[in-house]
Amino acid sequence: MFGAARTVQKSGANLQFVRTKRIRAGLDPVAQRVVTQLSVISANRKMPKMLKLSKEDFVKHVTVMRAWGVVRKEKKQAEEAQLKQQYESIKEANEDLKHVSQKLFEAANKLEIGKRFPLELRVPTEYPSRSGWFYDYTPRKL
Amino acid sequence: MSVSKGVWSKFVKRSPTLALRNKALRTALLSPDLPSGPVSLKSKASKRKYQSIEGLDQIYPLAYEVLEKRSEDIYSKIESLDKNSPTYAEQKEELEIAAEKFNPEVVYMAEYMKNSLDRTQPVFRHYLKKTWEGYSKMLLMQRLETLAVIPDTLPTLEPKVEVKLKFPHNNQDRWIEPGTLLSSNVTKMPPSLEVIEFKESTGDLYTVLMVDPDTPDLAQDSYSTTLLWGVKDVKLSNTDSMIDAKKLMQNEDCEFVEYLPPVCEKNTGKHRIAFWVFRQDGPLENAPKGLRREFFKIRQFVEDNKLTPVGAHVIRTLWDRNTENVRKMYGLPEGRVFTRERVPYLKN
Amino acid sequence: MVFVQLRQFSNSSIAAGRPGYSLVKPVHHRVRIRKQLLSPRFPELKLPPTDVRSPKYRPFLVRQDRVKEHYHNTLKSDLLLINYQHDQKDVEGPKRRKWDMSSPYHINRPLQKPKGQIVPSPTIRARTWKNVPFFEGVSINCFVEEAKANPAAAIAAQLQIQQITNSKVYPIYAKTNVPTWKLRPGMLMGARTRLTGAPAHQFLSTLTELVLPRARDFRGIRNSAGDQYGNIAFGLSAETVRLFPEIEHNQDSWPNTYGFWLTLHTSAQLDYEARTLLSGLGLPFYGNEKVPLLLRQAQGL
Amino acid sequence: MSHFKWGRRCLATNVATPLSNVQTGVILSRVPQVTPEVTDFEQKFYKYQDELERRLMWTFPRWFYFKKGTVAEREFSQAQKYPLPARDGVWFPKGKPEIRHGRDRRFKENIVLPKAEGHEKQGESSATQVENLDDASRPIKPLPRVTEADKTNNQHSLERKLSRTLYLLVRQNNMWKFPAFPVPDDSKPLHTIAEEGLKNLGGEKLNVWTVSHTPTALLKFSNGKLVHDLPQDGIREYLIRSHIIAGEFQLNKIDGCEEYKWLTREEIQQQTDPAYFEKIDCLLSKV
Repeated sequence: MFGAARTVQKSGANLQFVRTKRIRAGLDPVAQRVVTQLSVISANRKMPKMLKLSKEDFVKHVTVMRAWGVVRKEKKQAEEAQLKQQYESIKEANEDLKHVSQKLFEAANKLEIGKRFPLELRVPTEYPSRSGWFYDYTPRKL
Repeated sequence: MSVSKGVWSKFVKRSPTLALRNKALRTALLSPDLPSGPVSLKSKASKRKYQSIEGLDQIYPLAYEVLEKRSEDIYSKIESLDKNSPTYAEQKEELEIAAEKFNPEVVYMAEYMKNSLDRTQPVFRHYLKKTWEGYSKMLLMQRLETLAVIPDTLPTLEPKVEVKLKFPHNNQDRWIEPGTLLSSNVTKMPPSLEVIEFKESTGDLYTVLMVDPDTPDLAQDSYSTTLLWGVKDVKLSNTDSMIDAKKLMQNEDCEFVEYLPPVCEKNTGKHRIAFWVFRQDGPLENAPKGLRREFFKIRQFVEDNKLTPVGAHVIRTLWDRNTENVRKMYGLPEGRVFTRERVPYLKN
Repeated sequence: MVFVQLRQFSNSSIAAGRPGYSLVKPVHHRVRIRKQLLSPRFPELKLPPTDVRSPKYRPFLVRQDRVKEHYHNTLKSDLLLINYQHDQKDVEGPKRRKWDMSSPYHINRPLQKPKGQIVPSPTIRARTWKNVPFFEGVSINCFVEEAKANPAAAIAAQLQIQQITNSKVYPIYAKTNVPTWKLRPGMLMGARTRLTGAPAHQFLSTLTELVLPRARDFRGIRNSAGDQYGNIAFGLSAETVRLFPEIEHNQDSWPNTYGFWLTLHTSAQLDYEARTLLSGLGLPFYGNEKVPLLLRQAQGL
Repeated sequence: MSHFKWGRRCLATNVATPLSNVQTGVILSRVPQVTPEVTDFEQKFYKYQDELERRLMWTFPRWFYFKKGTVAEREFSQAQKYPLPARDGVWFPKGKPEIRHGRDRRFKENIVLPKAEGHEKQGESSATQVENLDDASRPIKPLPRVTEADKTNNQHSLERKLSRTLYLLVRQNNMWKFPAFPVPDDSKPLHTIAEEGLKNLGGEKLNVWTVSHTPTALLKFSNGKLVHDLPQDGIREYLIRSHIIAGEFQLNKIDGCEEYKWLTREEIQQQTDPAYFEKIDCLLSKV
């Protein structure tokens, strides 16, 4: 609780012991916390060495990235083509509906402000859920 | 075990220059990992220390297969092109580039062996052009603009070819950066030029003019242009792109104005020496042998011969203590010494 | 009155001691010069960050991005259908107007403000397969009020954002001088960051699957939130931030947490489309939704 | 004038005009429950990118997560394998280690998590041990992506092919197609008729979410066959897109429907008429 007594020399030859507050090594806990936090944010002494690939490995890396680009581009193009087909299909159906029934057409083309995906329609996970498919659904009675 | 199972390891229809000549390197690029360590690293210690990234050896064969398959598709597309179409040559070149662009061996050579590429291959020309556009082209245009070579000699330049320049003053084989200040000792002999075409070229004719637009013209109190060297009808191709003493000795008609080194007179400041390279449509007609060097009208000359500039280069020179020796060498009279005119101090 | 514009040197500038012509040197060629590439210094910094030799290089896709897959496999074609309107045409937003040149002072004058507003509105394009809205990214802005008295709080906030997002965090400094709040320009006040691509998707799925379902004070995003043009913002309280797994499992290090603002950026042209998209990514909404102003104007309502 | 109809309110007319030969079909789909299958190329690419990222990562700041002198810190430290530090007079053939905060900064950092108490022997008895679901710290054991329904190829189950989009196909008048319901007049919009029709066909215990009021495609039938140009007595079928959220589809044999199946795109290709599949192919998800 008390720090070690320190020798304080007063004017004159006689020595006196005076009790003082203990001086601890290091910073106080609040400052120490800030230092720790800064050390986590900072890159100092945590940065790895710069990556230096050999010439062969660099070319191999470039090849891998280009192959990935080619595969991704093909996928993207296929998707865009399909989406375009879907768009044309929607357009064709609506054009036809307009001639069949104006009333149905207007109902079909009502602006859907406030349209929401149901929250149950979740982003797929890597493995299936423990509860499985929810079969026991009963609609709410109004 | 080679990762290549398709078109990239067959050389029946493809040029053998698309493959690496160094066998160890070729094995390294055609195997999933590095079987005998990194070949490109020189010292034994660094070879031993080197570690590839994990997983690269797994993905590389698959990536190679994807790209090789794509290349095969493009080659079959080339086969099915209409040979009578007017754009056949262009389309073919474009597809040939696309087919070989991602070949690891080609990428390696284009990245690390720029000086020994086979320029008859469209893909190597493509990579060379990209390299040129990334640095040398911009550097040249910046120097031409800041030194006002355009518009002082010709109004503008749309560069199509890379022009490299060197002087045979010593054994060092070094290309000169545009805008460098050279001593008269360096420029005393005619230079060698390399004109690198990025299109397919089998026998185009070229004209080179070397002019000094900073010759003092006392009568007009201005400067005039002097033609230092004129070369015409030089036949160059993708394989042979040098204009040097050897080539000019063989075809003596080419040099219509003989080389005169830039010998600046004292106190005339730094002289810009511009090299202009023109691609000709046919043989040059209005360039008689022994054309007058002084008061050379370069714009008139270009117009008379219907030339279009495709490349340029610029260096600078200055009077130095060796200039008089060079003058003696070429049998020229001693140069004038210009002095600053003292203007009397006027009050108000 | 007919005003004839004559091409001549400016008289006023000569009187003021300046030349009456352009000081910009003309350029005699069409080659674009990127000056930084010509410098011989720092060759590695001239490489694009996508090049593995560049010190800035970071791999961009280290695992399957399930949010992205879900968007491309399910949401995209649904959104195309939801946003489809037959016989749709572009709606021109009010733009800056030209002066009528009735006065010589109209020459070179900046364009007039758009009618009825200060800044121009974008043109709303007809929806096709090319502009199906997608989620672009999320910005996080954490402004800590107590950092005025205790600058260490801003550092803690920076670390908190870094822990949650696993991204480089930038500090926020106060810009204005508000003496009553004891705010001075240049004070360190908090942290901000911007996430795109896979990290943004990762953050979004943490938010919608682990944090928001357990948050007591979160009802959903208000339907009136949004900047009109497809960016939706909402706030998280300090209590909710405790639910992020990075903080929840390291409680000892976090005596205080700091709430922050999130802006969800989408490529949607109007807010209601952005809300539909975000609901598909698992974000709940509540409150009344209004018909956007631009549509009301277009219909003359 | 660039006017266009933004959801203009349709005028309420009580008079319903009867329609003949108009139907509304439903593309009822079950969206993927698990992430799509990763190809070999993708998996190896991700692995390589992950290794690169680990190599370029900053060192883990362990002092922030484990306070000095705590039990957790001791356990964590004991679990790590620290690299050998460089020393004078010792030759390192693979290069001199450069150690900062216990990591050789030339390589990636390997963090080993200490095993939680009580799970140390889980490797041996995991097969027999019954999982205690209340224990939050139990080791994660994911369920298999291949389900019972996949093994028995039960095409009536909604729990088959979890990584794919499944579509509901019915055998209506001896033709495998999307279910369709007649539209008698224009008093009700298409999507309402579709929803009601599904309720009648598949039972009350069905939670279905209609994607949009807008039809996604038009199919033209004549004499039970898909045609390109519609004759006078041909049938128009407008397809409405919807997703099943919950519940079970239990077929009531009405409207000539006799059988139903939940199928993926490739299975639909095998099951249906080629002309029909060609028309609907662009509407089906490839995943």
